[in-house]
Amino acid sequence: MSTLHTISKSPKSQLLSECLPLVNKGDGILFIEDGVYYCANSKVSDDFESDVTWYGLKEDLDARGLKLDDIKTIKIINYQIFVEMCEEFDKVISWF
Amino acid sequence: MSTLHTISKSPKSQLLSECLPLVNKGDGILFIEDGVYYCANSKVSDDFESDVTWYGLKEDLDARGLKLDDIKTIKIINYQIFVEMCEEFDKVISWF
Amino acid sequence: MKFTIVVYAAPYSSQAAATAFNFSKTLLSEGHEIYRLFFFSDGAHNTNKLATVPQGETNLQASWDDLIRDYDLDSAVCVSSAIKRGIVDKQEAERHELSAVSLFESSDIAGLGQLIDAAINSDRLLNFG
Amino acid sequence: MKFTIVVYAAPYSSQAAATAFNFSKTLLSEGHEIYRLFFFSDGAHNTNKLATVPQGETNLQASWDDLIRDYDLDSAVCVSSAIKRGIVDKQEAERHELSAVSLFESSDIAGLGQLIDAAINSDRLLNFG
Amino acid sequence: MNATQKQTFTFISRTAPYGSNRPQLCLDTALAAAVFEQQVNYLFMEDGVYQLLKNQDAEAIHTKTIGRILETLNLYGIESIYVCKESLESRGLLLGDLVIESKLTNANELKTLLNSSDTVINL
Amino acid sequence: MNATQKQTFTFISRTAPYGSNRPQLCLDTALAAAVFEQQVNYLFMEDGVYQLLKNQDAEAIHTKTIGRILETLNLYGIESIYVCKESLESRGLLLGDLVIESKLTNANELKTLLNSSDTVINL
Repeated sequence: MSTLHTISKSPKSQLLSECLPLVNKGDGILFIEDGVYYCANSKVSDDFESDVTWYGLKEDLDARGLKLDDIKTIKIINYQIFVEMCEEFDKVISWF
Repeated sequence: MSTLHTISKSPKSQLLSECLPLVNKGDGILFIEDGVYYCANSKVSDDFESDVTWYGLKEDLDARGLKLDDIKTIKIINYQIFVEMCEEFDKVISWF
Repeated sequence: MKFTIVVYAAPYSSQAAATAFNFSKTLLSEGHEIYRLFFFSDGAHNTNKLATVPQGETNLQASWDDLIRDYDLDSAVCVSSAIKRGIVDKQEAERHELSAVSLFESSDIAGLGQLIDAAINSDRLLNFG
Repeated sequence: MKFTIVVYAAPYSSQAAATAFNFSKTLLSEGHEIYRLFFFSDGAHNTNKLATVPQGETNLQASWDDLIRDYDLDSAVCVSSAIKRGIVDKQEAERHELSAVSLFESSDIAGLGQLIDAAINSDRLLNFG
Repeated sequence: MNATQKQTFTFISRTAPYGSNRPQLCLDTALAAAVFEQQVNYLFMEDGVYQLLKNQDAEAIHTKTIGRILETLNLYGIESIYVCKESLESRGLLLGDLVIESKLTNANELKTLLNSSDTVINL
Repeated sequence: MNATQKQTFTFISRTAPYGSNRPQLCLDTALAAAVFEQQVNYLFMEDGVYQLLKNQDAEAIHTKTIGRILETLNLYGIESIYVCKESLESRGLLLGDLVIESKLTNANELKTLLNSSDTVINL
């Protein structure tokens, strides 16, 4: 069973470090709302593990002025693809 | 001018480390609500600086089962004294 | 695919309720189904029919109401969350002798069993808070 | 000493509104004065008169209303916060053609100028959120 | 509701008591799941472990004392209770500080637990 | 209100835009203070510095774009704008990334600023 984890608070929340120990190989992590600031700091995103797929919500990135060239390992998806991904993964766990 | 700073979120919020750089000598720091968990961990409270006076709100400590003997450098005050302290300090800054 | 959407957050003070709305609207327009909307805790505030917003801003409560009616969705508000927050239908208003009704007619007061039922009978449950 | 109390938080979902209430009650019983209560953002939800709670629990909205009336306090709700959240007095309800009034009569709809005025004319301003 | 459908619900309670209503929301939902005879796992993690501290008394802040409710969690049909080992240790807490006896669980066991759950409520 | 009473208000905006309404509350209150001709200091600290990022466009999430409003902050009578140096640096941001030119201020200067303020709104 694969899980999509959504993270919706800024890095100050430490939500990613709460979430990561519970992430299984093959899971996805999607940053939404203020969670997209995890994509802003290249120091953070360079550490992203590769046995997890990383996503950022386009609408929230655009709102916050976060440029694509800051972001290396993260796939930018919009709401339509967010919905599709909920189908691809077996369940969704929200971190807020 | 002296300031009373209130901190009302658990240590996970990192509010104390946001607050401390802006604290002047002679200021007070009062933990209320989930802020009182700053008093729970003796590792944290041993580091409290001595040119600031540290307070914890009794009602919130009692509710959470935080025992007095865990707490060394912190004065336990109730709501009445909280009100009095607002008089003693020249202003109050809330961290939440 | 059948989704259940659980909303824990009030509108306006955080983005979560708006995200839940955008997600719900998108999944419906993509041809998926909503088994149930469940408004829990401060999420109950999304179902207050007495809200108005300045011109040019989005009335999120009215947007939910529109979406629920357009797609004939099952929309439930947790009863213990709702009554504490002044969100009452006609029946609750009469029972507690309140002067007015504040809940949109498109949503129903419900117990937590409706959330468990929704989790069991949906393909996916998403929480927004 | 004259205090102004600003409340940003809704009742029940966080402790902040209850803390603001306990602090206000204590300072009044100690003989101090409240220049103004100011309900801002989700704090507006504290002034909703349609709330009821299960027996044995505290109705925080009704507690505020009692305190305001007992001490004849000046209690203001930020207008833009209030109307978005369905907190309306008779005048706002009529203006926006709403079916009901939800604001306690003990509080008044007010602009942010009332918060600045309160800061200037109080000895201490405390924020609870 | 079809009573024959039995699913696995896992509740993760990650927040401290009293400062927010999240511990209560999580608990109420788990109790509802237990009433409907679902398989319920309950996990205390991060600040959530503070809910289990002994000697809580929320009388002074006019609230129900959560610790006292959690003492009797197994009476309500919630028997699979987990406490995250790392969360407890990083807060300088010991099992003896808690109101219930429960399994101390490490991250690897928790991964398996989440993986086998149908629905996860994470508050 | 007695217009002769001029006080010093300091607003600390510590939170990221869009995720919560706190940046907007802080801004609205500061604008009200400026309208009443008070001395207004405005400080961006911690995640608050993200409000000043260039190229924001909140159209897609149906909200006002805060960065665009902040660009013209000085037109509204708020001229003492401070950005916390440490907050900017720890987020890997440069002054050139921001929509306004402002004083980069270190903790010691901020201490003095707070010390000389009559009222501090900290959101």
